[in-house]
Amino acid sequence: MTQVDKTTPYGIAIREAFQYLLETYPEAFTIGQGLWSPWYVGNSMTDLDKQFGKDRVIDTPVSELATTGAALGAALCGYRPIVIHPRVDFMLLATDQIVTQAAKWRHMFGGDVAVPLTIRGIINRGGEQGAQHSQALHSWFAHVPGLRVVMPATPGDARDLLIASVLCDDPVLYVDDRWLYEEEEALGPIVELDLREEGPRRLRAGTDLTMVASGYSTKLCVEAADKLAESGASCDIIDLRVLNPIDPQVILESVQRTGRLLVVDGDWSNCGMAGEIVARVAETIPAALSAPARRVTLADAPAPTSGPLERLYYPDTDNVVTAARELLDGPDVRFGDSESTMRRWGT
Amino acid sequence: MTQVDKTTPYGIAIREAFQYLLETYPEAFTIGQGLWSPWYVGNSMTDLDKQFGKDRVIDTPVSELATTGAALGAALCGYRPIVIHPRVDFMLLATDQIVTQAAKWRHMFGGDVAVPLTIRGIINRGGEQGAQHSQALHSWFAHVPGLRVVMPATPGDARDLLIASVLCDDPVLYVDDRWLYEEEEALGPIVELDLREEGPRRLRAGTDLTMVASGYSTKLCVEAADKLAESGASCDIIDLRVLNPIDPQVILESVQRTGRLLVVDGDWSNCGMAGEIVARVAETIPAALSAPARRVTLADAPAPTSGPLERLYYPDTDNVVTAARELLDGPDVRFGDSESTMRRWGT
Amino acid sequence: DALRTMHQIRAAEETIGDMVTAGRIRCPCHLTIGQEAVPVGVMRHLNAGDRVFGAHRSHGHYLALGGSLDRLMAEIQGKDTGASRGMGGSMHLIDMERGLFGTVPIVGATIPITVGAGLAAQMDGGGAVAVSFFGDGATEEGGFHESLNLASVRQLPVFFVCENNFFSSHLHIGLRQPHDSVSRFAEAHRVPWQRVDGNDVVAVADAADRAVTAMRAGQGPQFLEVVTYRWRGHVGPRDDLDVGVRRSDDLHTWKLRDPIGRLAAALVASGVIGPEDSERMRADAQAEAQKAWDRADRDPFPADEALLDRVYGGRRDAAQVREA
Amino acid sequence: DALRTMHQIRAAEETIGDMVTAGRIRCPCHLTIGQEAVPVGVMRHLNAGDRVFGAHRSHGHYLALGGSLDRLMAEIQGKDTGASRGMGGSMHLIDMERGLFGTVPIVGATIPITVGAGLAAQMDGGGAVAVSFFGDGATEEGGFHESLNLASVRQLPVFFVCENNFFSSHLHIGLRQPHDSVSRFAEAHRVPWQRVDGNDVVAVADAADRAVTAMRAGQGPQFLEVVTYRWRGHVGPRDDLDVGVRRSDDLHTWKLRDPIGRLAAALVASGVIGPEDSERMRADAQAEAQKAWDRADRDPFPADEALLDRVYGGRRDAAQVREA
Ligand SMILES: Cc1ncc(C[n+]2csc(CCOP(=O)(O)OP(=O)(O)O)c2C)c(N)n1
Ligand SMILES: Cc1ncc(C[n+]2csc(CCOP(=O)(O)OP(=O)(O)O)c2C)c(N)n1
Ligand SMILES: [Mg+2]
Ligand SMILES: [Mg+2]
Repeated sequence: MTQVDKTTPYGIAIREAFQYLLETYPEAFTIGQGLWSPWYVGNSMTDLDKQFGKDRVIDTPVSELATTGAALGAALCGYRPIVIHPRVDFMLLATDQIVTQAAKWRHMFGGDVAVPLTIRGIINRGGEQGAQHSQALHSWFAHVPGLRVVMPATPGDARDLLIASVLCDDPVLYVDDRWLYEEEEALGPIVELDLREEGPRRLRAGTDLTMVASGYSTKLCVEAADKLAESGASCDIIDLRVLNPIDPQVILESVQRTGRLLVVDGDWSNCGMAGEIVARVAETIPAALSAPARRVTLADAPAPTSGPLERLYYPDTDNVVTAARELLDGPDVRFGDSESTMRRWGT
Repeated sequence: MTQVDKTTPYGIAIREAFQYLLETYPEAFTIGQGLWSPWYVGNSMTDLDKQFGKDRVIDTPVSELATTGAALGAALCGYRPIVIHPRVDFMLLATDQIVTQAAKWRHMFGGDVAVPLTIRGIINRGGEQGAQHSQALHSWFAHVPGLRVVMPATPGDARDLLIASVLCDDPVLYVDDRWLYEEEEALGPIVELDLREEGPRRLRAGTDLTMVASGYSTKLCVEAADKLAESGASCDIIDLRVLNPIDPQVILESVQRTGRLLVVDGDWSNCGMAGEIVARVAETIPAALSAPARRVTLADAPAPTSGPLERLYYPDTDNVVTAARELLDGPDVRFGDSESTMRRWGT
Repeated sequence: DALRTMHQIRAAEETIGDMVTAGRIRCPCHLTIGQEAVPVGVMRHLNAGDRVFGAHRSHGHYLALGGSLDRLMAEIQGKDTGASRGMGGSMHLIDMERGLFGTVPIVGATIPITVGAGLAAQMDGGGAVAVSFFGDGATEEGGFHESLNLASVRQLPVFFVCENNFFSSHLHIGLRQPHDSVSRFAEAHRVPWQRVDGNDVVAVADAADRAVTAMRAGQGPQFLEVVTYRWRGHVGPRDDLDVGVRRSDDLHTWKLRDPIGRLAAALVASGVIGPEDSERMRADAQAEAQKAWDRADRDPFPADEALLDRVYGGRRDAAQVREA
Repeated sequence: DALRTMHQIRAAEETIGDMVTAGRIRCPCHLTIGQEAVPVGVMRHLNAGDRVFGAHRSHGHYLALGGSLDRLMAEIQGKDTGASRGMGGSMHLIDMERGLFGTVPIVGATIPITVGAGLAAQMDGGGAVAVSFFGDGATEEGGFHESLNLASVRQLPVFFVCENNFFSSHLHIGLRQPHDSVSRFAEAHRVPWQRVDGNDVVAVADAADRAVTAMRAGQGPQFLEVVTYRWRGHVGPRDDLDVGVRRSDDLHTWKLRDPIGRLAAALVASGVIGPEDSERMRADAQAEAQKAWDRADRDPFPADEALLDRVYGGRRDAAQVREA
């Protein structure tokens, strides 16, 4: 984007959503660890407590379970709370309230109980923080019926999907990533989206390869696509945005055209979101695949702290480029001798 | 099996494993809710407390997190604890100890720390118990590197894989299913298996269709295969047994031969184990698929209590048969017009 | 009136127990027979706008708030006419109009949720309170302590009511905790507490009155430990004499403290009711419960669509429709 | 000796702080400067066979147990020679030979794990104890309460040591709890407790002696609240004067209670050491820390294979090999 437009960083875009929500909706409030801290959640909520008061921007004891349950209780009473977990890792202490309570409350009580609860789980990893300060696990939560899962990759989505989540009458897990906070985009005016209408979106149109990703992984795909373009490869990039419930149409239509699928995900592979996308294609249009589908995910290990290992652990743009090149240069296996493909792609 | 052999039910086979472990290994003990109860965990641990004493068979307060953490601590000190969660739903309160502690402890501390902890999570569902007494979520735990996940489908595996789990120096989540407790099998003598050598196993050899499942779903596949055999269809049935880490070879070889894949899983679909199996095939030998892969899983909803809805919610043998028939009768799409397949299979 | 409600609760549960025995109920039912004085004593001091949460043993909480007997019986049978439209059964009851905001079987789960209702009440500023009913077993869940601390530090109008019946499933509190009174936790978290005889409806009501009055006056949370005993087993109509060392002797003693019998005797003694009135109430309640059961028996089950239609709000998503 | 160890801890952490400032450390380091008396006072009464667990602020626990300074510096630099072979960094330290069984940054996580070590000690029957170090913030996690109850009801030899420095990250305890002493929780769970000045190493040691002696005698768990203050910020060398109302005044007051200065003065007064000795120890420790840092600086990082090889025990599985 050019120098002249005013652009907004992802972290600030999140703050703008809070600002809008707290100004516009008296029933909106936010609660969680670090909300009275100058640095706890990066630049995404700075001074909201000073602006809207410590009764609508509530910092808490180190009690993830009770804090999340309390937000759920307030939501049942007509409020629209956003509960903040500065790290997904900490949020896991509230698993019961998220998965066994919030996600099931409406269905369990007949379908008419509104649960306008937004849970914001921040992916905060890298920096040699290690295994307990690094987990993403959006694949986990996307697995749970009743829980909507949203993962913005751009400042615009960071702002508008947060607003849409809070205005939704279902529990929503909103997952943002500290690695995206400095990403900039020129934003239009705020739009109140109906989250039920939102789904995967084509970020870039291409013909040779379909790339599917969400959150920070989408950024990797865009960067990789730029590099690949230099060598003449054109990539169709689909940003998932809403991980549960998933609407696969855009993806299927894309693979239909490109015949090649690369899914990039900043979560683990086994039973993860990347595999889910591959499965959606294989159970609907396997014939469209002219090469084996390909996943790029975290290494199958807990996050290490040591710098060199950390660089191996997290996928980067080059990993995506390499995988894409292998896919593009790989043999067309549609009529394939799949023995050799097993050797070739089985690694 | 014939009337004459003495057969052992699944639940009793589990008890035999406990009996063997507590008799043979002084470092083995078990702790969890209901262990001093005459009925809490079905017939799978009856009177172990009377036989081995309340210091090695420990009932606990309603404190899943502390109980699981305590078992982990004892494991670090050289014991081989089996912590019991009478329902997977309750176990979720210990998510942090299982996923962020036990699964990561070895790696996080350099690789040499043994964590001989076995966590037994019992799937206890149906019977109009509803959404909070029904979850399986083995797909969740299989997603986590460092945590081995075992799911026995037969009495023999229920016994020998429990023993293998306890003798393994890594944390293992052992998931058994109350719906299998009355399944009978004639058992040979106990064998101490090395869990690292165990993986998916072919239960039945067939040529037309590959069925992959684990736990109770494997039983559904076997029953469905019998019905299908009547109409002349021959199914290759792969019982997963070990869900993490997964060794897909047996599955790939099978699909290579049959060209048709049906995965049945008693967990939800999105980011679940069924999709993972489909993805493994699609990323290695998509060309082998002569029809779209197919999943049969739980409905995309929390578990209902109402009888009629419960019957819709849980897959049964007929659902498997129907899905298999559609796969077998479906068009060969290898050269397929995949538009129509999208309409046909996209539902 | 309190007497009538206690009779209604007991009669309903005896009918339910009989139906379980008769094999006409599949869903697990946890009976509160013997503990009827607790919900009846507490609810009498609640107003419209107050919000109540319970756990797995909540038929009494539902009925004491004036919940419909028909809808309770229908819910237990999984009928579309049930309190939770057949989606929840005995362990998941709701009646928001009457202030019952939800009961669920995950032990301790509704305690932090109630704290949130207290937070909402504080923000509303209308003097409403949030009430959490839970058992002694629930005090062993960490979330209970987190909740007491959160309500205490923010001075929320949350009424923690612990029905201490000394058992969690098969285990006596003596095998689960170092001491058999749970008020010590309220003390630690600086929540004002009272401990009363849970089989004396008047004592329970007076304690609730004091607590609720203080909360409405903005004095923060309150804790009430009601000491009581369940006559039936942990789940279903059996009496679980197979568990716990002292269970059978205790059961005998506690039946002599029948909350219904005690109130009836007091009312007769003070001439408020005649000697036959209580028995008549019991018989009426019994007949009512049976009628309600039979009516529910003829109600329809939820339509198949309910399974997917009730997961999310509004009509199904594009995504869902495609799934279905 | 206690003085030397306290100097060693402080010097190590000042060096680490400087390296953070110099941008030579990326992994988060939580400094215990100002709280050195706690680990030193407690560890002196531990024997081989006792097991200790800590949290995110555990350099002091590691060093007070005699852990190698070289391996600490190497771990913080992510080197293969580190205490956790470079896999854990500052927040994940272990030295099983010396009894440090693990320190992790999930608040409260090691408390139930320590209860398990206490269970193991009880089964072993050798009179060993398990020690859990945690902060005031950790008492807000439900798992802390579950752990106290479990240790109490089973009378396990678990020593709960709470370093109450009044802060959890940026929040003063007054904003998180209704009262600023955490011993009330031990009282509630019936765990014998003591509360001492955490900046007086002698007071800490005496209290630890009493507690450990009782535990070895089979008298169940013990709780020790040590009141102290951290001089530096929550993480890194800054002093976080930007958080908490009273933080800056308090910091001034607490620096006057320097545990090292107090012990040194006492030893000089009683003629045990000369007036220059403490300063010399400080200088030596300083030099040692710098040397250790430089040595570690030259050590190798783990090989790439470590990423996958250290996930499971023994050689890789068939399954894993195929993945890799
Ligand atoms: C988290 C969780 N753990 C265990 C259970 C199994 N369970 C159901 S009810 C119950 C007993 C609870 O006892 P208490 O809280 O005293 O209630 P009471 O049954 O006495 O009314 C238990 C342990 C559960 N439902 N949820
Ligand atoms: C479960 C969890 N929640 C939140 C955090 C973030 N966090 C890291 S340290 C800390 C403060 C803990 O305070 P305290 O226990 O008093 O230890 P101190 O830092 O004072 O030594 C917090 C909240 C965490 N690491 N884990
Ligand atoms: Mg009870
Ligand atoms: Mg602190």
